[in-house]
Amino acid sequence: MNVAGVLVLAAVLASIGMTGVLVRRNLLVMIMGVELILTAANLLMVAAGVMHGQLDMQLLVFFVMMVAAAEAAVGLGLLVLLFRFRDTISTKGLTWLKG
Amino acid sequence: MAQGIAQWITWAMLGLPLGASLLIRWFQTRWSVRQAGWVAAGAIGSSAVLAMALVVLVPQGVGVPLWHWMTLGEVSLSWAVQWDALSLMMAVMVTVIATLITVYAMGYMAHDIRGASFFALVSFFVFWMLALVSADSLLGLFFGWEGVGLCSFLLIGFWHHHPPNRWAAIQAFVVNRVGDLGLWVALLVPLAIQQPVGWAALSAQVASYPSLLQWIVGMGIILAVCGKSAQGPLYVWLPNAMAGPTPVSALIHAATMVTAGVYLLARTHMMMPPGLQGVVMGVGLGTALLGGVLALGQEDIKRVLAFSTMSQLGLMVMACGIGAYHAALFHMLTHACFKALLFLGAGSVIHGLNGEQSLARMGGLRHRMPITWVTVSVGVLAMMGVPPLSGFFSKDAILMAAWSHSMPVFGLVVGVSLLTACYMVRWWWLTFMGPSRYDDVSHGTPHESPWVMTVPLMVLAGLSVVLGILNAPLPSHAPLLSSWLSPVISELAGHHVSVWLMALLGVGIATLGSGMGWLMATRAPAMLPGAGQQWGIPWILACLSAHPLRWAGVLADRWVDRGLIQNSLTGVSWGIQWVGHRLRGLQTGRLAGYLVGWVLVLMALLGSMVMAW
Amino acid sequence: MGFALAVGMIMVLITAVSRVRFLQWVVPFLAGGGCLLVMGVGVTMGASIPVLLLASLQTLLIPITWTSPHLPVHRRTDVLALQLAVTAGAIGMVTAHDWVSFFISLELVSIISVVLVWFGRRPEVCIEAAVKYFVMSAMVTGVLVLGMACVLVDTGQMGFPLVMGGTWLSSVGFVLVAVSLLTKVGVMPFHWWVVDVYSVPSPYIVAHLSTIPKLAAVVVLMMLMGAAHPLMMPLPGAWVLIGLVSALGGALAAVVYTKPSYVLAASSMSQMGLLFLLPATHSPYMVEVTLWGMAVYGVTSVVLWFVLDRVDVPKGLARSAPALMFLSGLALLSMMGIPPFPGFLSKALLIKELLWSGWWVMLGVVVSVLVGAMAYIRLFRTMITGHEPPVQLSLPTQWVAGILLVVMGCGTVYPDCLMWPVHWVSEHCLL
Amino acid sequence: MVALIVGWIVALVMAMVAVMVLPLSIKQAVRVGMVVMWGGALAMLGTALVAPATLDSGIMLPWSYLFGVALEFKVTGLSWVLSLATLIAGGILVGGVTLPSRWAVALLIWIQLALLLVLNAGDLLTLFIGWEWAMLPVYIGLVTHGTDKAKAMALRMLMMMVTGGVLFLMALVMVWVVSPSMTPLSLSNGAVLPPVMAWIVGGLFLVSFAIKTPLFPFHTWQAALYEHCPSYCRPLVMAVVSKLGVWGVLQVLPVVTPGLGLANAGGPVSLLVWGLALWVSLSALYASVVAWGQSTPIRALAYMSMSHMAVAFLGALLGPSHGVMVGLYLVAHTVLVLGLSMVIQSQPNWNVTGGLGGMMGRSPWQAWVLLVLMLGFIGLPGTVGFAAELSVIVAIFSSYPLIIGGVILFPVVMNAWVGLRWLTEMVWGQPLIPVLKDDVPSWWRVALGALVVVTLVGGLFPWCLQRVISVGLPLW
Repeated sequence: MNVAGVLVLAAVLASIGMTGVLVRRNLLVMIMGVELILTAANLLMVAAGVMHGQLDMQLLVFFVMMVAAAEAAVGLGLLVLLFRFRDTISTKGLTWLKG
Repeated sequence: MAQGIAQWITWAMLGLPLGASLLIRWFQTRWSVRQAGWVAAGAIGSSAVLAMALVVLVPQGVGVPLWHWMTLGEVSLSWAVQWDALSLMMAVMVTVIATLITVYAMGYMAHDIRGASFFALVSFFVFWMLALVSADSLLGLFFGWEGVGLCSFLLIGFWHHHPPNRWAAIQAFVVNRVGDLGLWVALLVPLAIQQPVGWAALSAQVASYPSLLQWIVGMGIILAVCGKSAQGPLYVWLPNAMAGPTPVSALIHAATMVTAGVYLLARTHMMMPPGLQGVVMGVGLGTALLGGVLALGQEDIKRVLAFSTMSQLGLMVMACGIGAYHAALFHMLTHACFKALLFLGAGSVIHGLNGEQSLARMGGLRHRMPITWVTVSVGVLAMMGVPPLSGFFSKDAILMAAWSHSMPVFGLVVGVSLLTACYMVRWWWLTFMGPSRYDDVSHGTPHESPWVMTVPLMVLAGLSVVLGILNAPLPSHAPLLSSWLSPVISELAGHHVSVWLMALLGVGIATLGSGMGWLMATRAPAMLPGAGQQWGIPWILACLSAHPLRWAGVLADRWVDRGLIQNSLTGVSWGIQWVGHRLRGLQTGRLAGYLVGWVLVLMALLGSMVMAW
Repeated sequence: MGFALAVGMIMVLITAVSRVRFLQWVVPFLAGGGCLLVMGVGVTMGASIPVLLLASLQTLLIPITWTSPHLPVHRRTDVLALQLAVTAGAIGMVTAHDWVSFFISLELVSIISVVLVWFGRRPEVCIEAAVKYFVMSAMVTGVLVLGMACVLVDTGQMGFPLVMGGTWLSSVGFVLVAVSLLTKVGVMPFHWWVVDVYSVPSPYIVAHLSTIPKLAAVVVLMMLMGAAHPLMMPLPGAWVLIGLVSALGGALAAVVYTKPSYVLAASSMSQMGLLFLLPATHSPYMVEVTLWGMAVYGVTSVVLWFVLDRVDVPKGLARSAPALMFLSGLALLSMMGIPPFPGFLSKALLIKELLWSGWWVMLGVVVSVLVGAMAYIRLFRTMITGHEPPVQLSLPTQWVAGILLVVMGCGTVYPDCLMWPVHWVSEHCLL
Repeated sequence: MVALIVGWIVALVMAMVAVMVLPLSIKQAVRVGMVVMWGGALAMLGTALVAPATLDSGIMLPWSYLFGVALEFKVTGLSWVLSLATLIAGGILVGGVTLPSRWAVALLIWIQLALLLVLNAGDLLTLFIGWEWAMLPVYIGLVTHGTDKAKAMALRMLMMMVTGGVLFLMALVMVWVVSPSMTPLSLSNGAVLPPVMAWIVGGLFLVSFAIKTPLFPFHTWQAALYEHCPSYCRPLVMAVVSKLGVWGVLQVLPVVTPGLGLANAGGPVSLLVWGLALWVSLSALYASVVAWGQSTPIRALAYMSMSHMAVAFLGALLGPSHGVMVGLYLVAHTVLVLGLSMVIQSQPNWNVTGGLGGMMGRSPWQAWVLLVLMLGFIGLPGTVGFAAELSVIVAIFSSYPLIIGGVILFPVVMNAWVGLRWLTEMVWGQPLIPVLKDDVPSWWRVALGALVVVTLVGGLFPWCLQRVISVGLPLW
């Protein structure tokens, strides 16, 4: 199969997600960006499984998804809390903590 | 046998003054001046007797080991006393004169509340002086050398409530320390190479050194002599040392301590490379002339004597420089007598005038204090070298040596003796003769001193008269002192000059000089402007040595220690904190900034990988 | 690796069960027993020393957490459960034998750490710290998974120990994994979460977060660097540089901070950088030295956070609580590297190992040690100066202080009693 | 003896912890301190009398088998004398100076045990432990009981110390690589450092010792420390702690880098040796000059003793064969500075410029003590100061060229000048405050008198000091 294509696609996905995390201030969107990165990784793993003809890599994909779900849960919980405290889910003004 | 006795005598001789000083120091608050004085005089007098006993018992000398001191590496140093003609002569001179002066001081210090401690210090000084002259090595001599320096320091500052006296004491000690540098070198070079025992061995060893080392040792000794005997530029402390009580000036700064330099020269005459003899002579002559000239311009009754002491010491050093050690020592002996006499006379005058020291307010005292006048006059004559007094013989010996050395030296020595006669007569005239310039109101009626003061004067006068016999070139037999000393110090070349011619010369010099002195005293007392300040010589010397050092200390402390170094240290810590604050500033609290920074570093890492390929 | 995770889960379950009131007092003992069990099993079954280290640290932390005055009673079991879960994850990390278990346990650690940050005094600040920490760790997770995926694509090898051989892709993957681990450790250029997480939650939480996850990540890094070093070869200098930057920068920042928690945060960056130096230089004896350094770091920081947990202001500690002053003085002197305290040995050994890896590394280490000493001295001075009224220490506090004192004392008087296992493991077990 | 000393170190540790942690009253704390210090002194004296042979003994305590480190202790006559002096002085200070709090007692005990560690160390590691410990209590005392200026200079002082300590540590580690036991003996016998490394290690040690001694330009901390140090530990710091640098040179340097002290080394090495000798002697000269610019006697004393210590440094560089001479120097200097600092700081407003004077009227007894000790300090014959100075300077003269000797001799004059200046100002000067008779406790008089006796006896019969000191020397 064409690894290069998969790689490129994954790279594109990952960079889109990364960019999203970097440029957006909305916590929700940032979580989405992270999910995108994870998706890219999942894609790669599936490809790897196909390449090497093993299933356990695709097994790993499910673990990743599980972890992503857990992270999303925690993240959304935080999001709710943040909204409760500050009436916004933007991370823009979060600058109380300085060095 | 003689050894054993000598050992006991040595212990007693050194121990008595030391014990006396400790005893007096202990009882100083309870004893009166008289009691303390008698204890001191008794101790010193008995050690004088012991010294003479040694002369009789072991005229040719004996070595007495004392105790083991310490070991340096493999070298073992120990104390020992070496009695020979030289040290015995010094010991007798020191103890006898010290006894007389102690007796005198009982009167002079009578009105001083702390007079008792004065006697403690005096006998302490005698102890150190005996240690100095009796030592058998440079190390032991160094002990006494520093000890007498310490006593001189303490006695000059005896009246320390007066700040200038404190200053004078420090100056005396520090200038002597400068001289001691030389003695350190002369002491350390043989020690560092291999320590010999005894003077002869030391001289032999130093004589075997390469010439450079010989010169270093010799220069060191000369420097030490300059410090202790107020020669050359290091003379500056002696006039200021007159701040001490007059008996101290007589004992330490005229008769005994300052002659230690001449003694050192005589001791180490074998070590002095021939090339340096010229330096010794030059230093001596220069100092003699300078002192003589400066003595002409002094207004203080004691400073005149101080400068004359300096000049006479210069004569002795010069004599050593031309190899006339016997003459030098002989002159030291006689000079000790009549200079002590003159100082004590001056002291008696000061005592009679309630502490007045300026020649300008004296005069006509011969009626008020006849004994002082007579005895001092004897001293003056002796010093002028009027035959047949002691000074005549000793000075003649030096003159003859100079004659047999070279004409210019001879001429200069003649000049020095002219100056001597001149300033002595001026001093004598301004003090005792002529109209009286003191007023009874401020000075009280001048009175003759008590007998404790006058008796020593008379004794010293007698000694100054007769002492010339010791080394008089009698037709019957060889001079006594020289023949005694010759085993220790090799005899110099016989002088082929007629004694009588020299005598005539001496008389001529005395008369001429005294005439000049009389003229100065009567017609132009205020001659030699600025001589009182010694023409700024001390100031120049200080600007060359002390002031730069002092300023270097202050400025280095201010600019280097508290300035450069301190600031650089603070700068380092400041820089550290600056960087820390910058780093701290990175923690802006903005999440986006964190993320971007994180990603950038990651990119940089990957980029560096790409570069590495 | 399985049993460690299992034991961890058992502990979690026990604590969860213990909602029953009367069981509450049993919980710490059960949990501590669980940790001791882990240790015992580990020793007998020859588990790796990191397990022992983490388990013993957790044993120390249980009473600290349990007796903390900042922890409301009804929250004790929750916090303990979460901490034990983190520890279980950490144990899983260091005992993982393939990517799956490694990834899962890592995530266990990081996600629950985010939750733990919540346990602080001021919720509005806690939420900020938690959000930031969460976003960063989430992105780190993403990068980690990316790296894993790259490696898998390249080699297709699931299990550890990693067999080398691979193309640029797996190097990239390893770099990504290493970077994400460095972030977990909190080494300087990737340190952005550290200050928040140290300064916001209650000290008993920080005592846990600043030791166990970091040490676990250091261990994994060590394994990674040891195994995958050939693949990292293109940029060995970069790793050393990162270590030095962290060591120096952390010390420099610690000098200017004034709040103790900030100082400790910055100094932990510095120490982590120093710890990372040996794996970075891939020096032969790195295992023993690094593990000893980890142990010292763990104990000393647990001690300091314990003290900060018990007294509100460290100023004037010498007068307010001499015993705690003595304890924290030992810890600070040890961090300064004053002999014969444990920190001295770790620094000396570190320098000894780095002796041949370039003068600039030596220079950096020495300077960072100096500057760090400056920071600790300032903390020390605030503790010994000032007149505070004496505080009465509660009985449990005294007990815990005594235990910690014993540990520090053993490490000082006879380091071997802590070092034998290290030695033994480095001889018998492969990491 | 060595077992006794090690045991006593442990006892001191326990006493220190007790005084720190237990809620003792200051009276009890003082009692504890005096017991441990004078008890230790008595025990050491008794052991020396009963079993003089044990004056030269060593012991090795394993510390960590894994890292192959052990703590070795080695007692020699010199270390015995210095340890005894330290303990006695500590007892005097605990009992004789008014202490601000019980922490002061703990700090004094701390200094004591650090010094005992350094003085009786048998290997570099033990030496290093004491080395690092010696300055910490001083720092703590400065920041807890010192003035604001003291707090300000304390950090700078400690940073100098820590810098020196880190250099020491690096050198130590390099030695460790070569000889695991880290004893000078092993270095001198078997494991010889490779030449390049020997020079690196030597350089590190040199700078570390130079900071401690101190030599120019690392010296600015010393005078400030002496000035601001709380008075209960000042005499100890001035008398003993200031010897550590030379002590380190004496113990370590010549054996680690034998080339450093050899005047007859050839080639570029000899240039280096000359440079080193010149540096040391010039810093002696510099210190003696700067001593004049000081405004208080303690600061002047600091600079004078700095120049003295530089001389001793140069002597110690010459190696084991001159150990006895340098040892005598250290002992003499310890005794003299101890007495001087005790007398000076016991005077009213001693730290105010021009505030001194009138001692002869106020307390003649202390004035005479001051006189004797100061004269000994400026090396007047008849005092132990002269014997020590002579022995070291002879060693320098016999090994170095005359020019170095000349430079070394210059401070002799300078110190005399400065010393006499302060002596006269204190003893003879006019008192700033109305003269009042002081009441020194009788045992304080006894202590000072004992110091005077040591000064004079050591000056007239230095061989007895030498006999004690030379036990177990040279070390290798």
